[in-house]
Amino acid sequence: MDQLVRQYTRSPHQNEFYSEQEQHDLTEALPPLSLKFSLPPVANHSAFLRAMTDDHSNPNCPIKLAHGTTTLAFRFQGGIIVCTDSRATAGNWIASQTVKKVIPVSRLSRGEDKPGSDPVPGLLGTMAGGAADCQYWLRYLSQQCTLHEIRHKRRITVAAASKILANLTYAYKGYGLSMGTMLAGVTPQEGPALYYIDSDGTRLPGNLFCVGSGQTFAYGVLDANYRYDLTEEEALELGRRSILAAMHRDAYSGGFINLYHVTEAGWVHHGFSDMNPIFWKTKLEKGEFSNVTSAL
Amino acid sequence: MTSIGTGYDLSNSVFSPDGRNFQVEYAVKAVENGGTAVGIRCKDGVVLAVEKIITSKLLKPGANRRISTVDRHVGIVSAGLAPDGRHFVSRARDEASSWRSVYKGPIPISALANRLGSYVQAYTLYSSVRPFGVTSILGGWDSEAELAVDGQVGSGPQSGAGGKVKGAKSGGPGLYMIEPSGLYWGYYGAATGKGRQAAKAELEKLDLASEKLSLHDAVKEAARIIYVAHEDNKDKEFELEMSWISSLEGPTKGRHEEVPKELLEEAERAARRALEGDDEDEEEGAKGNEQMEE
Amino acid sequence: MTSLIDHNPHSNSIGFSFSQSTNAGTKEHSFYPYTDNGGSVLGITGKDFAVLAGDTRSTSGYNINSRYVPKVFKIGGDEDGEGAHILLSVVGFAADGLALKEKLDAVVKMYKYQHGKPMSVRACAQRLSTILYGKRFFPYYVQAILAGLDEEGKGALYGYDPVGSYEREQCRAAGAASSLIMPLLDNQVNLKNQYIPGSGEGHALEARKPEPMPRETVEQLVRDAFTSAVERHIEVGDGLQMLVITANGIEEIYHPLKKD
Amino acid sequence: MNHFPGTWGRPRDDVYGPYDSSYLRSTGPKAHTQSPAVTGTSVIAVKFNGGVAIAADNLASYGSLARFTDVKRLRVFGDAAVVGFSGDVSDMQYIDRLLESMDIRENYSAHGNQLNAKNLHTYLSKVLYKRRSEFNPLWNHILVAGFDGEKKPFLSSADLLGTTFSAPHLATGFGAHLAIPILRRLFPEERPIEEITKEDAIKALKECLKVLWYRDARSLDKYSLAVITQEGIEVQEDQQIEAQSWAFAETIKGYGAQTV
Amino acid sequence: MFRNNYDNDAVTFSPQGRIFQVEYAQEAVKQGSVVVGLVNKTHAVLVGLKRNAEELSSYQKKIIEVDSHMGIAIAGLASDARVLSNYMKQQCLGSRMTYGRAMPVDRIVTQIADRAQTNTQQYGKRPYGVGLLVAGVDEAGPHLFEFQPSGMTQEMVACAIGARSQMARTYLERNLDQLNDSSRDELITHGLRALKETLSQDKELTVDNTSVGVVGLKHETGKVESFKLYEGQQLLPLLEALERSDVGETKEGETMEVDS
Repeated sequence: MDQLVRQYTRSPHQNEFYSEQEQHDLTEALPPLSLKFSLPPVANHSAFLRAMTDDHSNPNCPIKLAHGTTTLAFRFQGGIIVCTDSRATAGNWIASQTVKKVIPVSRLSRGEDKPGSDPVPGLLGTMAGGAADCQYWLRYLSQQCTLHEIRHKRRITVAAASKILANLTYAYKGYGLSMGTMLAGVTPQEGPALYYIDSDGTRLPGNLFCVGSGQTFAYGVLDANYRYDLTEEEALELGRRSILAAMHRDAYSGGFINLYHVTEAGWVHHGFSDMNPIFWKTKLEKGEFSNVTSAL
Repeated sequence: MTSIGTGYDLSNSVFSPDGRNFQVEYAVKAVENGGTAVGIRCKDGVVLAVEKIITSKLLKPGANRRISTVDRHVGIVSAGLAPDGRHFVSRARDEASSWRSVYKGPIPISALANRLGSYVQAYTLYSSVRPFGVTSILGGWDSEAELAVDGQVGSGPQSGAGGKVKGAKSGGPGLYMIEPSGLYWGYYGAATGKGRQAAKAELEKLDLASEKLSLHDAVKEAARIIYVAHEDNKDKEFELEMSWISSLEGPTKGRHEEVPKELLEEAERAARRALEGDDEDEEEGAKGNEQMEE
Repeated sequence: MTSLIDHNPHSNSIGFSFSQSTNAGTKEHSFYPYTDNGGSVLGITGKDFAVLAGDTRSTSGYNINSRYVPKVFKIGGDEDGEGAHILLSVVGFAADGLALKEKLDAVVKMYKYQHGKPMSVRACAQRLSTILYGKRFFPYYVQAILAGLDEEGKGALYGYDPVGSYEREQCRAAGAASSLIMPLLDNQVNLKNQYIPGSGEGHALEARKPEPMPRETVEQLVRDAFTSAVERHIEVGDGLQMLVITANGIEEIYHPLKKD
Repeated sequence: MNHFPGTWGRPRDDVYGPYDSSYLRSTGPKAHTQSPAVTGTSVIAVKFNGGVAIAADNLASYGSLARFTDVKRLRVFGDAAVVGFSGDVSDMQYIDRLLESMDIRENYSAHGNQLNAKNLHTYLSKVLYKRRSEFNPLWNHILVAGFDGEKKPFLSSADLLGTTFSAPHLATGFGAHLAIPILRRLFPEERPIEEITKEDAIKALKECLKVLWYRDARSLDKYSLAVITQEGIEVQEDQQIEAQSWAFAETIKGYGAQTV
Repeated sequence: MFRNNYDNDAVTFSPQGRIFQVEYAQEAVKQGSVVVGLVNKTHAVLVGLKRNAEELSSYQKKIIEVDSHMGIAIAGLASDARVLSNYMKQQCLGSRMTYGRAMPVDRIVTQIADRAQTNTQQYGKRPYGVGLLVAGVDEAGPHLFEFQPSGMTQEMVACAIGARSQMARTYLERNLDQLNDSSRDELITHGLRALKETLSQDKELTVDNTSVGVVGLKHETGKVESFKLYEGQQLLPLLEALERSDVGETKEGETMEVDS
């Protein structure tokens, strides 16, 4: 009988508009973070996406996505330093100079990132590659982390959180996502833990990572001066200096230096500071960047 | 009743030892409680009429329609459970629309009756559903108009669409009644609902088979028959609703439409007169009709 | 739709001449699903207001389709925009923009019906981001700007990329002439590279700090930005539609622009 | 994802294959089933005081072949609107069937709440947009003429991508290049439509059709013209372009009969 | 107790042609607290009595906005009402998105009625246990529909459903003549008085236990006056108006007594 009722024929004409399910999806207000993505109805959808959005292969591609660039993080005896620039580019266009590339994870109600001395519990994620990819997936991750906290009554480990993210990116491998992110956190089980996850599905634990188009410049400074037993003061300065090098030499990096220190109590924000005065201070007071003239 | 307590009447799709499907018979009972509905088929059109019992003073007058349009050229009126009637109409609309999408033309009334008969019959076959609690009268006019070429690309063959023979007869009225069992017949005059016996008696007097009755007269007869059928139920007030479908040359141009207000009121007046005066006034009523025709 | 057609007893035997969407994936495609309808939009916030403005020209290629196609929409109101408390501007492919606007509008309305209160701008901004990201692999060809008043009654403005990365900002320009307008805003609103005269010598010069601007100044700035952009960009012109949202509601202002 | 600094974050050729720009092509060799076969050319329409006039010629071309010379590209919807089609004729027939089934559905009950031209345009643009999102476009550019909910003359357009815009006068296809300038000259957009009489509008359309017949190789000198006013819809089919003068062609090389 | 064999499911007719399950579902409606609906030439009003489970618990929701032109009042199972109201909200939004028009009231009522009917004809489903009063405006003016679990819907001039609703209906029938020509405010007062009739001796209408929903057409413009829900303190002026009219009524009665 069900067969018969289902056979309830509406002619194809009448179905030219939304089905009940589609209508439901359209107006459903509840689950905003989902894994439901519409794909272009072509045989090779990632090639289509690339043709539309790859601003490097084709600078005239129609849809230019915002990309974030240089980020770095490293472990040291006092926790983890996370430091980024703040520039987002869409093709050659600087889409923004004020991007917050450090994204708090495992706290759903994200407050405004005001610099303050009180540590805020949680992990930090960084944004390099597609800005939207990072924002979306890190938000998705923080939802999962919060659920984990609620279910298991303790904070998620960085290892577990990074695995969730890596599983996701691996599932979408080949779809055309672009993200290189680091997860940093200090948990009682792990101590300071730092993972690198990218859109190929790679997941690596490590001492230090630089990610993004300015990574080589940052690595140069960071590798040269890195020691595990840096003091907090030294570590913050090293993070700042490494990003400064990348901002100086990499055209896709610039803007403000965004600096965080993660400890077991949580993360502390050490400013979102304009690179320009810092650059001149570094040059004039320390005598670095001697390639640049300081004459006005 | 012999059926009760036998256990054979508790489920659809079960025969009793004497070969009856009691659930279907019970569904017919639901129909017999509904307001009377009649349909009259005449040479130049079809009239549908229904008696709507006013159950509450709070009902909005004239608003709750019981006759539905299925396609431009078809209407349906049902007696019985009104929600079932709507389900039935909705299916009819789907069938008509599906026919159009396949054959690019209006569904013939006979084909629609056939499909709906099958549909209703299917609801007597399974224990997971119940039969329809309605008997529906289906009236329409098979259009004799030439079908426009789809989307009007090209004008088609010059001698009539599809090379049709000139003067060949096509089109015409159709009136069918579909019962809860899925059974359907074509009719000249059909009646169902509470007052069906009286209505049928009146319909038989009209000699519809000879196709002498005009559409305008049929409207008046239909109104009168509803009034006659209502006699047994006099304590309740009712509203008369009527619709009609004429040929392309007729007043509705092949479409199913409500009977215009003036004509409806005139028919009601005539019906009341006919009832009050009974025999002697019947002539007067007939006179009225003649005047109307002029 | 697919399942319904499959059950249609006639569609198999007859076979329509037009293709059904059921067997997508095997077709060849030369079809390009986007176009650019030009135009520019711009938003600036103040202490207790936000301004969102756009030109009203619609182009395709070198053709001017129409001189009045608004790009700034009210979100969450009835048909006339009555009761709306959020503004959205979309620029790029107009049909995508309209689809996006309607989707967001539906979401905001549903939110109100279900929660009995209007959606906050912050929540709406996040929701818009996820809507955009839902089309990550078949993006909306739009740059969106969302504006409203935040919980404290301050002007709030969010800028988006086509797939939903977003940021709260003081001001943002998007669309064809964004490269003409944004530098002006950097200079006039964010006071980039402006220093307080006499505050120091050489690198010790103190930078000027951006402060919220009064509404008259902002409106004048918006007009200046567009009249200038019209001079130098072919896809911008005809009219300037400016929507100002304050605690008292939304005000719409129209200024003619050059029609050449 | 590419990790090489210069192209950091972009797709890698060995994963995604080489960059394929064929997706970007909006025009090109017609080797695919996705492009139109039998097509109609321009539709033009003008609003006037108390109504809208719309016209299209009666030709459907198969490439350069004038295939059907008696095609009615203006379709009447109920007593509310006229839809003018340019583009693929089979898709036009499909939309025509769509309109018919919708008209029947709308008339199930005869008590108010009929779709007006504006509603119809909204619906058609959604259908077009949905089909473009399925990469299975209805290859048409349509104009919808009629009245909106406030009984004001309504004229709006929708194309195969779902882009919509409206203006006091509109033209599709070649008409966008040839007719629009004429119409803009006759009826500048600043001029209120109340100053345009029905006769002005019809005369202008006839003028435009003539110019199109002179210059558009895919046009015909037989046309249909519909006028929508509050009184109803008048459709004149099988009209002939009058007072043709080909004198201008004699001096144009390659146009007339010159051999050198 | 006599065990009725024919009332186990909704797919069995009794020998009299009744479906007991459906009739039982109608009883569930009578368990719900009373709601009243009424219309005049321009407005439709819903009035509901809210119950609270205990002294300290909150009051249930009786009136729900479905779209800016429509609202419903419920009596019976609230969860069934939620399912139906969500469906209605979606359909109304869908109509706005697809056609750009408000859903005509009779259509949405027919749609939910069809859903309800399906539940009475198939095994494994149960009829909805809720009755609705649907009030809305469309092109044809204000409407009030009664919806019953059987799938029966009727357009009414005034109606009351729920516990002790007979008193309200009696009041409405007595005052039927006045309703049509009453003003918006008078109509609300009539609704409240009908509601008051149903109260038991010791009960009063208060700002806590009353809900009022109004939708209509604005007098001057004929445009839709969006659905407005009055709850809590917003009710004060309405209840005061009720009191004043009560006083007026009794005074009139008194003077008449004196006269006689």
